[in-house]
Order: sequence, then C-alpha cells, then structure tokens
Amino acid sequence: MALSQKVNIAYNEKGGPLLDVNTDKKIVYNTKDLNLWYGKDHALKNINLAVYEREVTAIIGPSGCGKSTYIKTLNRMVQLVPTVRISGDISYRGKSILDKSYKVEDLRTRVGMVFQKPNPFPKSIYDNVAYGPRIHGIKNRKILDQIVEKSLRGAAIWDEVKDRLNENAYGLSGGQQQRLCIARCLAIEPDVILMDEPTSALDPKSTLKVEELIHELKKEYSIIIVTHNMQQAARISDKTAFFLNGEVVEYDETDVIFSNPSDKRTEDYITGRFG
Amino acid sequence: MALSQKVNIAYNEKGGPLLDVNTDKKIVYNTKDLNLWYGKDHALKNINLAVYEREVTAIIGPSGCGKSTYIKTLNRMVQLVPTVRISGDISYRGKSILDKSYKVEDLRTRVGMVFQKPNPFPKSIYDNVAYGPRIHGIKNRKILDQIVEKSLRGAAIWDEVKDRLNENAYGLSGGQQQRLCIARCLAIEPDVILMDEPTSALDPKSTLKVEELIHELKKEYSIIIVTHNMQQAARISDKTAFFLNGEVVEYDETDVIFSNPSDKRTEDYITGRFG
Amino acid sequence: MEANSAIKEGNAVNVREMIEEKKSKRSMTNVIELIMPKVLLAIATISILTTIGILFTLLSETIEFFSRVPFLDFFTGTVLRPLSQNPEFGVLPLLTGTIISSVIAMFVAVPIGLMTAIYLSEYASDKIRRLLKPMLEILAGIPTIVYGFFAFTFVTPILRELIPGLQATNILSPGIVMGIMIIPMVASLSEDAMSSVPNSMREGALALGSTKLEVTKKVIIPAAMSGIVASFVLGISRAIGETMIVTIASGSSKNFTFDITQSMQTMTAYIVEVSSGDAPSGSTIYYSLYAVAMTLFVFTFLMNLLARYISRKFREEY
Amino acid sequence: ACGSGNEEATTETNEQTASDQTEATEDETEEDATSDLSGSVVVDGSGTVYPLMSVIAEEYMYTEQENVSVEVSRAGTSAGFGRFLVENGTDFNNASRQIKDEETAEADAAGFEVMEMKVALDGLTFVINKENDWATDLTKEELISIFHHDGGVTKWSDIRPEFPDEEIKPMGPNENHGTYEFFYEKILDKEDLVDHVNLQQEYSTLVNLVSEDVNGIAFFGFGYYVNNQDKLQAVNVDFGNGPVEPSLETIGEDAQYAPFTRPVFTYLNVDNAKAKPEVLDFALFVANNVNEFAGETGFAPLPEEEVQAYVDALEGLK
Amino acid sequence: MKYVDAAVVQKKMNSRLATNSIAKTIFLLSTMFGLIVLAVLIFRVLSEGITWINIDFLTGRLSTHADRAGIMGAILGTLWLMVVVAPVTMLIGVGTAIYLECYAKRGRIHSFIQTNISNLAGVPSIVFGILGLTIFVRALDLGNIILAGGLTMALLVLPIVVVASQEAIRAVPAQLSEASYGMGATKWQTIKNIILPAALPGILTGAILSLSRAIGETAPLVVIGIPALLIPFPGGIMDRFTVLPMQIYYWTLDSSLVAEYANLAAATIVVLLVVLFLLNSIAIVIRNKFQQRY
Ligand SMILES: Nc1ncnc2c1ncn2[C@@H]1O[C@H](COP(=O)(O)OP(=O)(O)OP(=O)(O)O)[C@@H](O)[C@H]1O
Ligand SMILES: Nc1ncnc2c1ncn2[C@@H]1O[C@H](COP(=O)(O)OP(=O)(O)OP(=O)(O)O)[C@@H](O)[C@H]1O
Ligand SMILES: [Mg+2]
Ligand SMILES: [Mg+2]
Ligand SMILES: O=P([O-])([O-])[O-]
Repeated sequence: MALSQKVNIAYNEKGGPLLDVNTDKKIVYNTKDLNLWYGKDHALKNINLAVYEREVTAIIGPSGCGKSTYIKTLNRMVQLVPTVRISGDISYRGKSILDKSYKVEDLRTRVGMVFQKPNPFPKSIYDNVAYGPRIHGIKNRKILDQIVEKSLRGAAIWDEVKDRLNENAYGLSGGQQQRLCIARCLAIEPDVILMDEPTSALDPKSTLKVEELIHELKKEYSIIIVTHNMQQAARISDKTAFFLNGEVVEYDETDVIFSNPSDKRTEDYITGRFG
Repeated sequence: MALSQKVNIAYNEKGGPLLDVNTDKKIVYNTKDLNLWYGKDHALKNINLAVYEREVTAIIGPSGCGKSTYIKTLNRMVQLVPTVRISGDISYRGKSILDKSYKVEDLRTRVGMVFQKPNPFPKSIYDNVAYGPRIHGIKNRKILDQIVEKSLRGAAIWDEVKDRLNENAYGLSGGQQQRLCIARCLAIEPDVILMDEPTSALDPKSTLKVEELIHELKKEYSIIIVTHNMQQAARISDKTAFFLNGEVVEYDETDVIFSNPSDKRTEDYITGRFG
Repeated sequence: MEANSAIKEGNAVNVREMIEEKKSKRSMTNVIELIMPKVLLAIATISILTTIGILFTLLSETIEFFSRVPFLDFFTGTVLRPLSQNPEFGVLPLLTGTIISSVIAMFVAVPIGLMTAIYLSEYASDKIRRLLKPMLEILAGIPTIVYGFFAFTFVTPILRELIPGLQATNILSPGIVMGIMIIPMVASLSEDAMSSVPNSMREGALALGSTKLEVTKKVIIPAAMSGIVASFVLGISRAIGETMIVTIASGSSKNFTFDITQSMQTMTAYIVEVSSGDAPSGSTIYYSLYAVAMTLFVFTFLMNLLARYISRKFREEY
Repeated sequence: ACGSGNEEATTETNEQTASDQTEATEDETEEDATSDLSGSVVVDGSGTVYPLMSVIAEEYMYTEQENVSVEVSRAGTSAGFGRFLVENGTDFNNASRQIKDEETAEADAAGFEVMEMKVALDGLTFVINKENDWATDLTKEELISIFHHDGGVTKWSDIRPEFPDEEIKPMGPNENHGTYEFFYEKILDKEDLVDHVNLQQEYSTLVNLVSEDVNGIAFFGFGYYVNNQDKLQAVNVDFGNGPVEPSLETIGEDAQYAPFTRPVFTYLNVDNAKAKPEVLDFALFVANNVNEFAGETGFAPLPEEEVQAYVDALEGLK
Repeated sequence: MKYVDAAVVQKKMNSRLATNSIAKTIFLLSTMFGLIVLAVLIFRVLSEGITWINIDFLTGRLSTHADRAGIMGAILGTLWLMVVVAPVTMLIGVGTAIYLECYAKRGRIHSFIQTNISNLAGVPSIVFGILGLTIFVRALDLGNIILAGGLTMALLVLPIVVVASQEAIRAVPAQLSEASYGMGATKWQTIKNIILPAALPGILTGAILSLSRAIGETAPLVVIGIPALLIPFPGGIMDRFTVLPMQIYYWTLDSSLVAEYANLAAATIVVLLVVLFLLNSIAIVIRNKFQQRY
C-alpha cells in the first residue's frame, strides 16, 4: 500500500493538516485532490501527497508527466501561465495556499526554488545572493555581508568565490552557477526548497557536489526535488513519488519504491522499460 | 573482415572505379580516403566506401557521427556550408565529383535527395513534382502531366492525391508529404536516391509505407539511406555501414553487421549499449 | 562502358534523355547564373551610392561655405542673420533650438515610453498586449505634418492657457508633440529589449518572493539596459531630424536663448525656411543650407553609431 | 463645391474642341488660336501678391484655358527674383517692391528682357493685437521709432508715457520678402531694424503671433490684414494730418495713406512670353482682369489707363 | 542564527505590495496616455474636417476658394509618386536584400553594406530632400517633377524595404532551398522559384509600410519645392505635382489668410489617415494570411 493512502493526519484548529499521526512527523505540504489544467490539457489529476519536514522528497516520472507542473504549483509559480485552472487544495503549514488571500510573495519567501537551468541574475555574485534580503528591506551592509557569506557557505561554494564576490555571476561554471542559485535561495532563509531537475544541466562532478549539498541542506530544510535520474532519486531522497500522465502512481519511502514497488508501472519505469 | 577491405575494383579508362571484381556488381559511388572538416572540426575521417547499383545501403551510427555529413557530400550539398574543407576523393560512375569541373547541378539531377523532415515547397502538389522537370527546361504541359503521374505512382501516393493535385502540399499529412518529396525526387529520374532519416519524423504507419516504397524503388534505383533506427536498417538494407566519430567502423552485408559484427563497437551499438 | 543505364526503357517519356537534351540548350540559364550576382551587387551598391551622394553633396557645398564663413564663426556664433544685408552665420541658435526641442521631446518620450514598455512587457496579459501594441504603432505611423497641425492648432493654445507668457510660436509645444510621436519608438524598442530577457530570470526573481515591480526594477531593467538606452538614443536621433512639427509650430525666429516659451528654430526648420525661400545658388545663404545639413547629418550619424555601439557593446550575456 | 456646374461646362467644350472649332468662352481674347492653349506658366515671388495672383491664375484656369497650368508659388520677392533671373527661370515674378538695378543687370546678363507690370496698390499695414487699446493711433514717426535700430524705443511707455510699461514685440516678414525691403529702403531709409525684431518667413506666423500677443506689432501688406480683421486690428497712422485708417479708399497713389502705399508688381520674362503663347496669354489675362480681383484680395485697383497700357504693350508682343 | 526576521519581512510585505499596485496603475496610465493623445488627435481632426469631406472635395480641383477646393490633384499626385516609388524601391530593396542574404559572403563587403543601410535608415528625411534637390532636381535638371520627388522618396524608404525583405528571406527555411538545390536547380532558379515566392508576403508587407511612409512624408518635398497653387491634375511622372501632405502644409500655413483652410487641412488629414490606415490594414492582412505554414 502506497504512502499516500497510509497517512493519518492531525489537523490544526483551522482544519489544516500538521502532523502525520502514524509517524509523528511534521507535515509541510499536504496536497488534496489537486487537479490542474492548461487550457483544456489536464496536466495534474487527483494528486494526493504529503511532504514531510526535513526530508528530501523526490518526484520522478517520464517527460511530460507533470513533475514540473506539480512542483511549480507548490509555490504558485504555475499561475504565471495565464491559461492555468486549478481545483483541489494544497495546504502549506496548515494554511491553504491556493486561497486568494494567501499572498504569493509571502509564500515564495518561505518556499525557495532552484531551477533546471542555473539562472543567476546578470549581476555580481554578491548582488545575486543579496537580492532576496534586499527586496525584503535589509539594507545594512554588515548584515548583508554576513548573510551572503553564510548562504554561500551553506551552498558549499564560499571557498570558490570568496575572492571574486564582485565579479559577474556569468563568469562561473554551470555547476558553480547552480550552487550560487541555491545560495541565493538560502539567503532568505526559506523553510522549503523546491528543486526542478537541479543537476540535469550539470556535468557528473558538479552533480555530485550538488547532491552532497542537498544531503547537508536536509538537516535544516525540507526539500522537494524533481529528477529523472533514478539513481539520483535513490541516492538522495527519503521519499519518492512516481508520476505518470499527471497522476501519482505510487508514493512511498524511497527504499520501498526502488526495491519493492507495489505498482507494475513503477517497476517498469524504474527498470527502464519505458520513458 | 569488413567489406570495405574486401572490395576488388575494376577501373575505367579514366581511372574511376566501376565494377567490384569479386562480386561482379556495378559500383555507383566509390569513396577513397575522404576527410572533411567544418572549420577546425574534423567531421569525416578517412572514409572508404563503395556503394553498389540497385542496392539499399544503410548508414547507421550515433548522433553526430557524421552520417548526414557523409551523405550530403555525395551530392555536394555539404558545400553549401561555407567553412567546409574536403580532401580525398569520391567518384560517381567513374568520375570524380569533387573535381571542380563536375557541375553540381548535373550531379544533383542524377542523384536525388530526400530529407529528414518532409520539405515540400509551399506550392500545389502538382507544382511540387513538376518543379524538377521544369527547372530543367521541360515546359510541355502534356509531358509534365505524364511525369507527375508517373512519379506520384512511383512514390505510391498517386491514389491518395490524384483528385487534389492543385491543392497546396501542406494540406497533406506528414507521411504523405514525405512520399510527395520522394515523388518530387523521382520526377527527374535520378540514378541514385539519398535519404537522410526519411522516416524519423513519421508515425509508424507512414514509416511502414515509406519502407515498402524503398523496397520497390530499389528495383530501379540505387539507394543510400541514413537511419538511426537499427530495425529499419536491418529490414530494408542490403549493406550497412556503421559510423562512429566520423569514421567507418564497419561496412558489410547487413546480415553480417547485425548477426555477426566483427568490431566490438558495432556490436555494442547494435545491442543498444551506447548511443 | 556506358555507365548511365537506360533502365527506364518503355516509358512514355524519357525524362533523363530530355534533361540531357535540354541541357545543351540551356546556355541562357548559365548566363543568368553568371550575371545575376553581378547585377544584384550593382543594385546593392545603390545604397552605398546614396550615402556617397549625400556625403558628396553636403561636403562639397559645405567646404565652399567655410571658405566664405570661418569655421569658428559658424560654430561659436550666437547670431544667425542669413538674409540680412550684413549676414551673420552663427549656428548656435539652431543648435540650441535643436537640442532644446529634442530634450523636451525626450522628457516626454523617455518616461512615458519606458513605462509603457514596462507595462506591456511585464504587466499586461498577452491579450492586452496584442491589442495595445498595434494601437501604439498607429501613433508611430501618423505623418509628422499631422502632428505639426496638432501642435499648432491644439497643443499650443492649451499650453498658452496654462503658461502665461508662452509665445504663440514656441519650442515647448512642438517639443512635447515630438515626444509623443517618439513614444511608440522608445516603447517598442525598450519592450523588445525587456521581453528578450529570458523568462528564467523573471522566474528566479519571482521565486524569491519579489513583486513584479521589484523584478522589473532590479532584474529586467538592468538586464535590458543596453537595449533601453539604445532606444533613447535612437529617439533623440529621431527628434533631432524631425522637421515639420517644429517648422509649423515654432516659427522661424533665430533666437539664441534657453527660454522654452520662446520661438526657436531648429536645424531642420532652417533648411525648410531657406529652401522654401529658394536661395539662389551661389549665395552664401545657399551654401549655409548645406553646412547646416552637414551638421545635422553628423549629429544624427553619431547618434545612430552610438545607439548601435551601446546595444552591441553592453549586450548582457545570459 | 459651387462653381462645379460651370467647370463641367467648360470641360466639355474643351474636350469637344480638340482642334480648332473653338469659340472663346470669354471674348477678351481676340484671336481664336489662343483659346486652345496648353503648357505651363510658372509664377513665383511675393507672398503679398500671392493672394491676388493665385485668384487670377485660378480664374484663368477655371474659365479661360483648361489645359494651361499656371503654378503659383510664393518664396518672397527677393527669393523669387533668384529663380526668375536665371536661364530657364520662372515666367513671372511677383514683387512687392520694384526691381533693383542689380537685378535688372542680372537679367541683361542672362540675356532676356523683363517687362514690369504694376498690378495693384498695397498699403503697408501695421497690425496690433485686438486687446491693445492704446496703440490704435500712432504717428508715422512713432511707428518708425519702434522698428528703427536707433529709435530708442523698447517699451510702449518709451513712446508715450501713458502707454503701458511693457516690452514691445516688433515683428515682420524676413528678408526673403519685398515687404521687408520696401520697409527697409523706403520707410527706414536703409537704416537697420532693431535687433530684437522677430522676422518670419510665413505671414501666417506673424498673424498668429500678433493675434496672441498684446504687445506684438507687425507690418505687412493690407491684404493679410483684411483677411484677419477678426483677429487683428490695424494701426491708424498719423502722417501729419490726423490718423488715417488703412482701407481700400485711403490706399492710393494720391490718397491719405499714400506715404505707406506702394505699388505691387509682377515681372514678365518677355522672351518666354514670345516663345510660349500661353505665357503671353496669361499676361494679357492678368492685365485685363487684375482690377476686377484687386479689391476682393485687399488691394486698391490701378487707374484703367495704366492697365490698358500694359494690354497694348502685350498685344504688341504677339 | 537567523538574519531574516520573519516579522519584519511580514511588515514590509504590505507596503511592497502597495507600491507594486501603484506602480502598475502608473504604468497603465502611461500606456493609456499615448492612446488618449491618439484619440484626441483623431477626434480633433475629424470634428474639424469631416463635414468638409464630400464627393466634390475628393474629386474636385484645387482652388483658392475654400468652398470649391478639391484634393483630386493631390490624390493623383500621391498616386503618381507611388508609381515611381513602388517599383524603384522594390527593385533596389529586394535586389539588395537578395544580394546580402544569398550571395554576399559574410565579411567586409557584407557588413559594410549592412552598416550603411542601417545608417541610411537614421538619416533625417530633410537631408534626403537636399540630396534630391541637388542631384535630381538640379544636377540632372529634372525640375520639381514627380520623377524627381519619387526617386528622392524611394531612396528615403529604401532601408525599410531592404530590412523587411532580408528578414523575410531569412525566414524561408533552409530545407526548402536545400530541396531545390537537391534537384539540381541553380542558385538563381532556387531564389526565383522557391525563396522569393515564400518570402513574398514579408517583402510585400515591408513594401507597403515603406509606401505609407513615403505617402506621409513632407519635409523632402518642401525642400524640392512644390508650388502652393497647382490646379491641373498630373498626368504622368514628368509632370509637376502636389501631394496630400503638402496640401495640408500649405493650408495650415494659409489658415491665417482664409480661416476655412484649417478645415480643408483637417479634411485632407482625414483622407490621408484613411489611406494610411487602409494600407496598413492590407499589410496586416497579408502578414496574417500568408503567415508561415512550413
Ligand atoms: N505553459 C504550459 N502551457 C500549456 N501546457 C503546458 C505548459 N507547461 C507544461 N504543459 C503541459 O503539461 C504537461 C506536464 O508538463 P510538465 O512540464 O509538468 O512535465 P514534466 O514532467 O516536468 O516533464 P519534463 O521531464 O520534460 O520536464 C505536459 O503535457 C506539457 O505539455
Ligand atoms: N553546418 C555545420 N557547421 C559546423 N559543424 C557541423 C555542421 N553540421 C554538422 N556539424 C558537425 O559535424 C558533426 C557531424 O554532424 P552530422 O550532422 O553529420 O551528424 P549525424 O550523424 O547526421 O547526426 P544526427 O543523427 O544527429 O543527424 C557533428 O559534430 C556536428 O556538430
Ligand atoms: Mg519539467
Ligand atoms: Mg543527421
Ligand atoms: O512676400 P513679399 O511680398 O513681402 O515679398
């Protein structure tokens, strides 16, 4: 039986889910009956999924199955596409984020995101990291200095860039750029970090570095990562959700998914029989 | 031992190769020590290859190995790229085509080409097929009518289009468009037909039709076909050349290549171990 | 041994044979093939000849002009009295007129054009953008004579209600109207620059909790800066070269002043005045036409070079 | 449009009479042969005379010679002479002053004969803003002091102490114009104008400037005043015998406004007239009809004998 | 240690959001400003001119009497001007574009011509007027006739056609020309039979836009010299002429002579704008109708 059916949730006073009663683990995100359409295109179908605190949750599945769409729904970036329609509910820390009254800017300061292609701003390394704190009103240079250092250290890139903080971020290699983007995301001290195939544009060595970093980050942050590298999911995640055609086929402990999947399609996918 | 080393060739009076003495088969193209560079990029390395009359010769290999480059060298289309440099020799029917005195227009009227993506002209079906004869000076409408019908029949598409010859070719399905392109090519009654992944943009049904067509065409034309669908090569070709990194790794009867390749790399590729 | 097999025997038509046969007669095709590149090259050089023609006409008469009026007097003179018995040819009144009118135009066109670009590129939905952009383009397509009429018969009277002491012909009104005319140019070039900033940049900033304004200010505008600045420079160049609006709405006083309520003449309007008076060739005033035109040409040429330099040199790499 | 019935009738006649079964629609021209002319007549010169000549030209084309094109431009008297006094120059040059000796010399040099035709009398009119209630009557000397470089007048109060203490804004047509030269030579006795005089190419600009500026004062031909009486008022000039209002009655060679009255001319290239019958025909038409149109365009007509003399002289050219 | 204080972030959030919505409103208003001016301009022109537009005005001859003045001469002048401009710019413009895109090697000559064309695009129109006056009117002694005006205008709008044609030619997929070469067609055959027909909509769009620019231009013609009163209709390219914008110019100037001339100017503007609007609509229709289907 898949995890999504096993969950037994404690609710907060407003009716939002907070705790998995079975495991006593805190729930960060709970998705209930989520459906999403791009125009007429039904991209997500009845998604039910609980994401736990300080864990790495991997989302795998073949191309076009809705992985990116789902993860972008979690910080409402998906709504930048004008044709999107959503039904169902996602609660973050017990509050429904699909509610109109929930400010996206607020949500996104708590939920950081790292993209498939590194996308540093065309500014200096320092300004890239300081961007987030600055827009939130932190102007004090000393404090900014500290934030920048801490975030770059947190993203395991400090030693490589500490002498060139004022150089343009585009002078960095792809792997460094990606870690810089992670640092940029850490600078606003998020609660959750969403990662959409963060290593797919990187070479194996850089990929390894980022994977190690994710392992470190998990101590402080909850991480949701999309990947279509099965090995990667197996290496770094605690839980894995397998998406297919917009549906969650199976969601469980990563060990279970990779060693003993309960659905035939999951097995087929993992053993490389399609996708 | 690969075919390219087994060949024993009879030469014509000008020194061009014409006949494989071992098999008594007529040689259409003979490539000798061909090297090609795009700027500094060495795309073809020491190619030696003999193509036989009224056979289907398949060229396979992983992406970027030089298949398209080679086949485009056979009708000198590759020289549309300004940075191209060529050394070595290719003789067609005993005459060196890399020679300056060989007019490309002449060569290309004898050697037709079908491309990866169907590329009909934005004209009517009729005008598409009549294009070649017309540019070569055939203006008589009656003769053109006959040529168009014959070519469309030859490309096994006559029945589907005979009532809409004056409609725009873009109204056809992808598979029909590709057969129209073949018909267009047949209209100037070439000697050789080059095909660069002619079915890779088509659905399985259309692919099958084109493959059947190739089987038919082989009775009258010599065909060189690039494909990265191994099954296709196995199904339709008489000989197969395996390219890797701009080199011919192995060239032999298709049966031999697929059942008993002499090179480890060929075997790896065919069994899907890389590429 | 004959290589070309005759396999198509029995066919009603033998295309191959016909082609071979026609080939011998197709010398025409070959001739065309040979001469066409040369013909086209000749055609392409007409644009170069045009430039040479412009330079040559302007230069030769300008040189004659400077043999009569010292170079320094021309460029430092504050009095322009070309028709007078004792003519004086100081170009400064025209230069200030030109620069002041262009500056006024840019005061209108830069903020409004840029904000329009921001709205279209960052805020407007696809549908609205597709509706508004062509409407703005209409503004760019209106003949300048119409703007001149508009400035003279509509904007000036309104401005005179608001600003006492504004002359009936003044540089302010045509300046403003020129600005309006340039808005679409600034807006559409800036919008192009901003839309070509990759979406990943926008997403990156939004994902950090930025508002759209912050994304625009901190990420999009800096990234698109070169294109935006280039659009300003091109706008200035356009304003400098604009003729009819100033001619109609600013009169032909050659005041050397910085008072925008006054009538001033621009270089372009001077050319119109002198040429509609049809200066007899050979007179100094006739040559002054070319000297002023040369100055104008150099001005706009430098502006265009600058615009191109900016957009090439400072193109961000993302 | 009104006159269209007439037009059509004329058109028809002309179309039917391809060769020579013509009867002249009007009987002023005596010879049948001349009533079927074609070709073009080019008239340039004075802007003051333009309204009169354009009306005559129009009448000629509408009622007399459908196929003759009379083009009228108005570069200004002096500029017009520039185009007139050259080989293949214009056929007529209108002038609001008499031709100068050096200009006659140019014609001689170019090798053609020029015939002077007075066409009407014009009063140099000074106009002020409608709201100006103090300067409605001025003496000749006072007027001159406003424009004279040595007049010592910059404010109204400099003229008479009871006038307002405000800067006068003197204006006039620029040096392209005969009106300017008449003013400069005949009124100011070739003394320079004040430095701050605002000289314009277009009379319309002057009309606008004065109509919108209480302190403006400009001079130009009476016709431009007549057509803008709703926007401007004329200064009554005291030549010593009390203020005289410029009007068709007072403008005349011996009438009260005489000191500011000037004849206006058109100059005919006689060689062109001999070579081109349509030029001569138009000249005759002008001579025959000018008095009829003078009044409606703001000019005082000439004595009939004077006009008849031109008619005779022109007939002699045939 | 936490540097980012959630409470502070929360507090700032509201003012940031408010700033954003205010800015959005300002941006929208700026966008509307241009459109409002456009509306006012059109309204003004219509209200002054529309009642003056009737068949007699459109088909009548020019006159100094406002009530019987017509603009047929100016309309015909504009048309004749186009008779010169259209073929000349098309020939030179498309020829140059073909040369640059299909024949010229990327190198010195190519970038020289290309740079030259973009520079020409920035030369003020009045300078072209001086060129036309000096070369066509005086040196070639054509006088101020349609041919001289048309050639001047043709050079003025040439860059528009060149750039549009270049873009159109570049947009023709390489696979089409490859297919043609593959059949043994020569370069010119390929250009003539494949590339030009496929690029035609883009070329036509550019040509129409260049024509509408030429129709609206005044400054070069002022320099060349157009008579203030010219009544007969032009019958060919060797005739003298006037055009709609020149008529607007003179009537605007002379509105101080006869007040109704302002209405005539406005009515002529209406006609000119309608012509331009029609031309642009045609361009849009062509662009949409023949949008690439390959
Ligand atoms: N902006 C969009 N507009 C319309 N449809 C979209 C859009 N983005 C994605 N889709 C569609 O939604 C479905 C899911 O796309 P999504 O990008 O989420 O897939 P994915 O699992 O991330 O695939 P990949 O591994 O290729 O990134 C696909 O069918 C896709 O075509
Ligand atoms: N126009 C070109 N300019 C420069 N390099 C080129 C060009 N076309 C191909 N190449 C390079 O030449 C090499 C061979 O390319 P080619 O297109 O022949 O490969 P291919 O075997 O056809 O691959 P595919 O299966 O992807 O079509 C590649 O490294 C490619 O990058
Ligand atoms: Mg994705
Ligand atoms: Mg290929
Ligand atoms: O235009 P003028 O009559 O003054 O020459």
